[in-house]
Amino acid sequence: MVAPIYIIATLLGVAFGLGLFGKKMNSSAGFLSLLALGFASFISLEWLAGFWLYDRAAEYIYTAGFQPPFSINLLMGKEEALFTSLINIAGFFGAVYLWDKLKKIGSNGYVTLMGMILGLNVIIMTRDLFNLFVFLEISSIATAGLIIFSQNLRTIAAGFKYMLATGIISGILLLGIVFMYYFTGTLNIDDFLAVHSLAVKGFGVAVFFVLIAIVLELKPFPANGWGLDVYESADSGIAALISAGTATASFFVMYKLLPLGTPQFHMVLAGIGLATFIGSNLMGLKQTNPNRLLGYSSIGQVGLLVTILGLSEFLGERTTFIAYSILISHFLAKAGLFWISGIVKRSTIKEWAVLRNSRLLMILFGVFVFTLIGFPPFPSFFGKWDMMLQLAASNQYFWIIGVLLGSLLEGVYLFRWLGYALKLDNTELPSFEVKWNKVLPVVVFGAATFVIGYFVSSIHPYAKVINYIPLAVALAFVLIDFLPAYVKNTLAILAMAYYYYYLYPTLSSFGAVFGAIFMVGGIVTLIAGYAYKGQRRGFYPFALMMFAGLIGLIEAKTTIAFFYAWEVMTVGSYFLIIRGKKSMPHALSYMIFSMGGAYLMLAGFAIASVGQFNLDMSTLSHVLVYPTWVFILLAVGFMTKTASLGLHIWLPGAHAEAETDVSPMVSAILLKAGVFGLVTLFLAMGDQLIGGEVSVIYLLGWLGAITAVMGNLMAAFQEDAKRLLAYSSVGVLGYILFGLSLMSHLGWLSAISISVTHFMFKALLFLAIGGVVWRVKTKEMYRMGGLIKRMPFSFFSVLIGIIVLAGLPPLSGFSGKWIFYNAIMMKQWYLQGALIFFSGIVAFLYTFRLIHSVFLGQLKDEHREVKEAPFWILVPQYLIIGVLLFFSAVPNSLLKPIGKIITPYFPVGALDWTGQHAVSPFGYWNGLVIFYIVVSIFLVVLVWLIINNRRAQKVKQFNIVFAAERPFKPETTHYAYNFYAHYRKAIGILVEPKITGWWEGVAEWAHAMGDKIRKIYNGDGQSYVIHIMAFIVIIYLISFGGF
Amino acid sequence: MQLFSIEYISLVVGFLILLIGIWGILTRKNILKMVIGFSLFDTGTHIIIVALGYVKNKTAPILNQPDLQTDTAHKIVDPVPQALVLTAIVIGLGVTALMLVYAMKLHNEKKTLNIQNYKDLKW
Amino acid sequence: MLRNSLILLVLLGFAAAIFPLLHSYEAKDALTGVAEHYANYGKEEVGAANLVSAVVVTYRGFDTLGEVTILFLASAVIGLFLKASETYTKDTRSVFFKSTEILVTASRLLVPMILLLGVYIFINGHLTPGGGFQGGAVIASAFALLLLSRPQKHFSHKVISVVESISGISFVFIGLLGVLLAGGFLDNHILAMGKFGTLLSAGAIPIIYILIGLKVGSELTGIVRNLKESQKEG
Amino acid sequence: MIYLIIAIVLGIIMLVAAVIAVYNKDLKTAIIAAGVTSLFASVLYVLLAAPDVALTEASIGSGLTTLIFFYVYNKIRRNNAQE
Repeated sequence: MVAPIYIIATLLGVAFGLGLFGKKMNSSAGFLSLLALGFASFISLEWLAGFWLYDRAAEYIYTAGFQPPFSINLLMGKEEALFTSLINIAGFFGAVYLWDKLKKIGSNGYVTLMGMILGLNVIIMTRDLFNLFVFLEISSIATAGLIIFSQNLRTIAAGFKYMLATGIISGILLLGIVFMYYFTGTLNIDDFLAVHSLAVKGFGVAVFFVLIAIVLELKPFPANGWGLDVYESADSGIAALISAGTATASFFVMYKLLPLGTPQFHMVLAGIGLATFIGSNLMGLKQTNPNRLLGYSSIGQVGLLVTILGLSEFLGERTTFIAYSILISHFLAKAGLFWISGIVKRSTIKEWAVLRNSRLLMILFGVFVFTLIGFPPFPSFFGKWDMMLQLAASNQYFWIIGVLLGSLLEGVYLFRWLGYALKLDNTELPSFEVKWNKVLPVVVFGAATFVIGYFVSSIHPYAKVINYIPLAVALAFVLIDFLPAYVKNTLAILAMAYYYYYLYPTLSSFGAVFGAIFMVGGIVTLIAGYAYKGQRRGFYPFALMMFAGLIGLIEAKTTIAFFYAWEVMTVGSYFLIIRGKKSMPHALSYMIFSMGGAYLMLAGFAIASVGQFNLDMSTLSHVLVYPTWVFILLAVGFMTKTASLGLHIWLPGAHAEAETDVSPMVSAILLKAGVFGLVTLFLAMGDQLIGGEVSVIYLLGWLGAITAVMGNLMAAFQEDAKRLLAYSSVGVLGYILFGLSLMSHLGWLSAISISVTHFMFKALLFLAIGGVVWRVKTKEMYRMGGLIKRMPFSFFSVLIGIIVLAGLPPLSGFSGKWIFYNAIMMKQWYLQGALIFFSGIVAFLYTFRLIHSVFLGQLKDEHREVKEAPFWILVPQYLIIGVLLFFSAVPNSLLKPIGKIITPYFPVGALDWTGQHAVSPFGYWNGLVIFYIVVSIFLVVLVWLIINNRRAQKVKQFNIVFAAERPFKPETTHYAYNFYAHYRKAIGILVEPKITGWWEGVAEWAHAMGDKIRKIYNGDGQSYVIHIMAFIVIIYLISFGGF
Repeated sequence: MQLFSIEYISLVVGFLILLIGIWGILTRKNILKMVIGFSLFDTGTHIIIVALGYVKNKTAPILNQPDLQTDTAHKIVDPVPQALVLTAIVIGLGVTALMLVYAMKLHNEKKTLNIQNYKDLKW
Repeated sequence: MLRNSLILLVLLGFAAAIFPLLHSYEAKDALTGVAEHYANYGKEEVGAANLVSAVVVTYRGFDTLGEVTILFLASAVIGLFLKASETYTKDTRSVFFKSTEILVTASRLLVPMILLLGVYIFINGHLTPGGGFQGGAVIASAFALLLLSRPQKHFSHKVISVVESISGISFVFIGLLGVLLAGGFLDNHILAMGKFGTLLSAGAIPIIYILIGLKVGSELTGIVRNLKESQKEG
Repeated sequence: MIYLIIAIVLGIIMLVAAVIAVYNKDLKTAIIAAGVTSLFASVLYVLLAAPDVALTEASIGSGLTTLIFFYVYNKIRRNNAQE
């Protein structure tokens, strides 16, 4: 073990010695500095390893040969080792990143950088308060120097503001320290902690000044304008150092001095932190400068960390885990993002589309964004989870709401930015220079997020049982992304098939049903992937990630595993959705709704875990506190995925704009994750009453019924074929929600069987229509027509699909409906039943429109040579058709097993099966007979039509009488445009996008708020100092009971 | 508490100078004036610190007289605040010098010393 | 005006916040805490007659190292600030006033004396008031005077930074010797304690103060020099 | 008692100088006033039995700081004159 004093001696010695280096020796000066920083990193990492692996005891470093408090002492403990490691690594890689710049500046540059790192090291290790002050000054002077590495008006002005602010802050700190000395006769922190109970009013005030100065160093809202200017103007490499280095060290100082504060001050601290977290992220919404945006995010994250410290009484022994996992995530991600920003060198986030020039940086950018927000598998995920659980356990709901709200706001702008980078149209993409010394640090930090994420999960008492294999497989596809698409497609199918084979014996009950939908469905839709040529980069990792998440949901035994899988699925599906050409805004709204839903779920799981001894899923069935709230939170969380009315606005765009084979994945398969969640929830918790009176499930029943009607109505008025299908999914999911809400055997039977058939017909329709769109290059139905002649196979698929969809006999949709109406009659929900019935009629309208406008009528001129849809897109369709026909002919092959699964939960009212003959209290139904009858009728009609075919008049394109269209201005005169104009007149008022408007209003309001608040940062350095002073006064008044 | 004692007067004067300094920082538009305010703020703090270390009727902590070398704790003023002030003064010089150089450079950029003309970065 | 009233309000609030500190001040009649220890044992432990020096250089020697570093950094930052964008020109104009014959002669006489005073101050730092910082500042002011009186005089940046570097490294090295030979970083017992109250006493304190004096002197001179050399724009 | 009176006088001078430093329109006077504050503070330190601090304040606080102020002030003035 190298003594920690050598960190200081090395950095200082080298810094002092650089004066001996002439101008021509800049390179050797640089190498020497790197060596020093590397050696410092080595020492601290060695200590960290010692503490971690060999359980060493913490060691004090005494200076001057005297015991504290008589001389200054330093401490190297586990925490100090961790934090100095972070600082030194940031310093080392920061220096690598800044290599060119430093070389140009010369030895003074290296000196400044090392001075900063040295200062931060000491403020972490020191146990002497005045020493802390001295080295804080060192780091802030060094920071002021680093800021002006690139000298222009902006950096100089920012640096001056920074100096003013830190000057005032350190003056106040000094005042506090000296009075603390005056009252106690010591400067040693450990001594202060011992005399804490000494309750002289003056001492309390002195401590307050010390603490408030440290709080101000952490840039609390709103006294932080100076910090933002620094982040915006400084070189990205410097901003990375400040964000990862200074903020980390200042946080540790707060952590170290925290016990000095009274419990009351801790609450004030938590309030400051939360205000900072929410305030910063709100203001970030309107920000377009990437570095300033990162500054807002950085300040916000530090605010979150301060909240954690302030709430440490409630978080208990998990405080450290929570704080560190979030801190390390922030450390890695923020440094990485600033570094990437320095490579990209664009001044608005809209220009970040250039990032597409570098696949590697794009991936890393995504990794950092997800790390920052707290998605799995990154460390902050576990931190946030534990934080919510601990807060719920201590009844701190206010803080739960605040933290989740802030996180959501942060997600909005980060994902908007990611979306811009991934998708925003940018006609000219000038490449940017990529130097190895700039990329290396980013890569290292990116890789570290995964390693540390894995490490954190392995020390988490519950996270270690999560099955990481599917996710690992998905990530492995990143490595083989260079292979041709068909190879990866085969591998993906094999992987899924193997995993299903392995998983199948363990599946039972609803897991088996949804497992089949997720995995068999996944395999079937993946087959369509063979239609893609080339490499199809970036598709397979995320497709498999989504499926990994879905599998995880079924496998989940604990709530954390469930939530983990849910988030994995969300990440995967987000990337699938955003692949579409115009998907950017839709992917963003998908992500925001998903995050919102996920946070509600997180809150729900957190409250559900209160007073429980473990996190098993079964704990949901005996929730001890606020069960109604748990139920509502979870249900709403799940319904963001099932797109129930009010939460559906992300769906149409996301599904419609997605790629041909992605639409069925996200529409037919992904939505069922929400259904699975609801099934799990309903079974575990049963019904809950609001205020002891109103049944939640009853309300959900209404919601389902209304969703069904509205979804179908909106589908009927769409011009875009894929959007029509998307809205139809909203409607069908409404049926499912309604069916589940019936809470009866038949209700569930229909809901589950509709889930299965919806997967099949929606996949079928999306693939078929997707195939058509693939060929005709448009989604507008009035631009199609007559395609039956060119695409008969697709036509047949759509025909079968809509028959099932509309619930017509003979196909299996009908069985669902028949059971459905039986169930409604039994429950006597007549009003809702009427709505459902009405929505069934509306479904006819849009299904008719779909097949009529696309396949019947006149073939467009430009489509005369159009080919049938690609073979590989047809293959899965006909597989599905085969299964559908089988289920229709032999309905009990589907219904009976499902019934069996349901019976243990809902024994009453099961169907009575005799062969294909089912009997319910309201009648009987024989699928096979109906199938035969309807097929016979159909055949008779078909034969009649064929016989009469020769008598039909062939209509030419320009025969206006028959074709009923004019060839130009198609959207106004085409008969298929605004097909249901009359209905729209009658009931169009219902489908006005009021809900969309409402959400947009919310978004606008939030943005306007953020815009307004950020006006306090008027750019005047003096105002910033006034903010600081006012902040001190206000916090003083709050802390000492003035208010 | 003795209001009319040298240390108490120093303390009050220190606080007032500190407040005058802050007032200067907060209200003067001229950057150099702000730096002057800052240096007053420093001076005030230093006076306070030294005053805190003063013990009535005791001598400086320099043991050059033999009689000071026994029972010293009752004969000298507190050396610690003085040591701290030494450090603080030097730090203050560093910070002030740096601020002044910043001010100079700012002036080079826009030929004005009014802090309100440097609002290029905001929001 | 509204702004100023608000600021006044804030300032009054701040004054009210620090008032309890003032209010709870009580005159002491003897030293307590660490100061008592320093007073009673400083003589044996450190051996410096000037207890402030004992505290500054030994007990809180680590702070002093930091302090030197701050000046060093400030000087480095100013150097990089003023150097990066400007080319050197030898500006022969004086900063304040025209250089006159009298001034030149006076400075010729004064500068060596002031330098000597500086050296005296830091060599005797452990015995009398003053020490490395004060001595260093005095030395720097001698050079500043030189610059004032003879603006055409050009100090070699090289010499300043070599002095600065060597004294800095030696400081760190002496600190490390404390780890190796005595009780810890910057322990002054690496040298004999000598007879209390004489020049060669208090172990390494005189050496350290000489180094600090040289270092502070060269750093401050560097700052002044940099300010002068950047006259191109100014 | 004589010390007390000296201290009061010093305090009043320092406060006046500080107010001048903040309020005087002429920068040169302001800088000198700030230096005066600092210089009288060093006298006060002697009264407070802190000769070390007094020496430091005199040489650094009022000496070098004022010198640097003037350096910068002159540069800025000259810079303005060049326009």
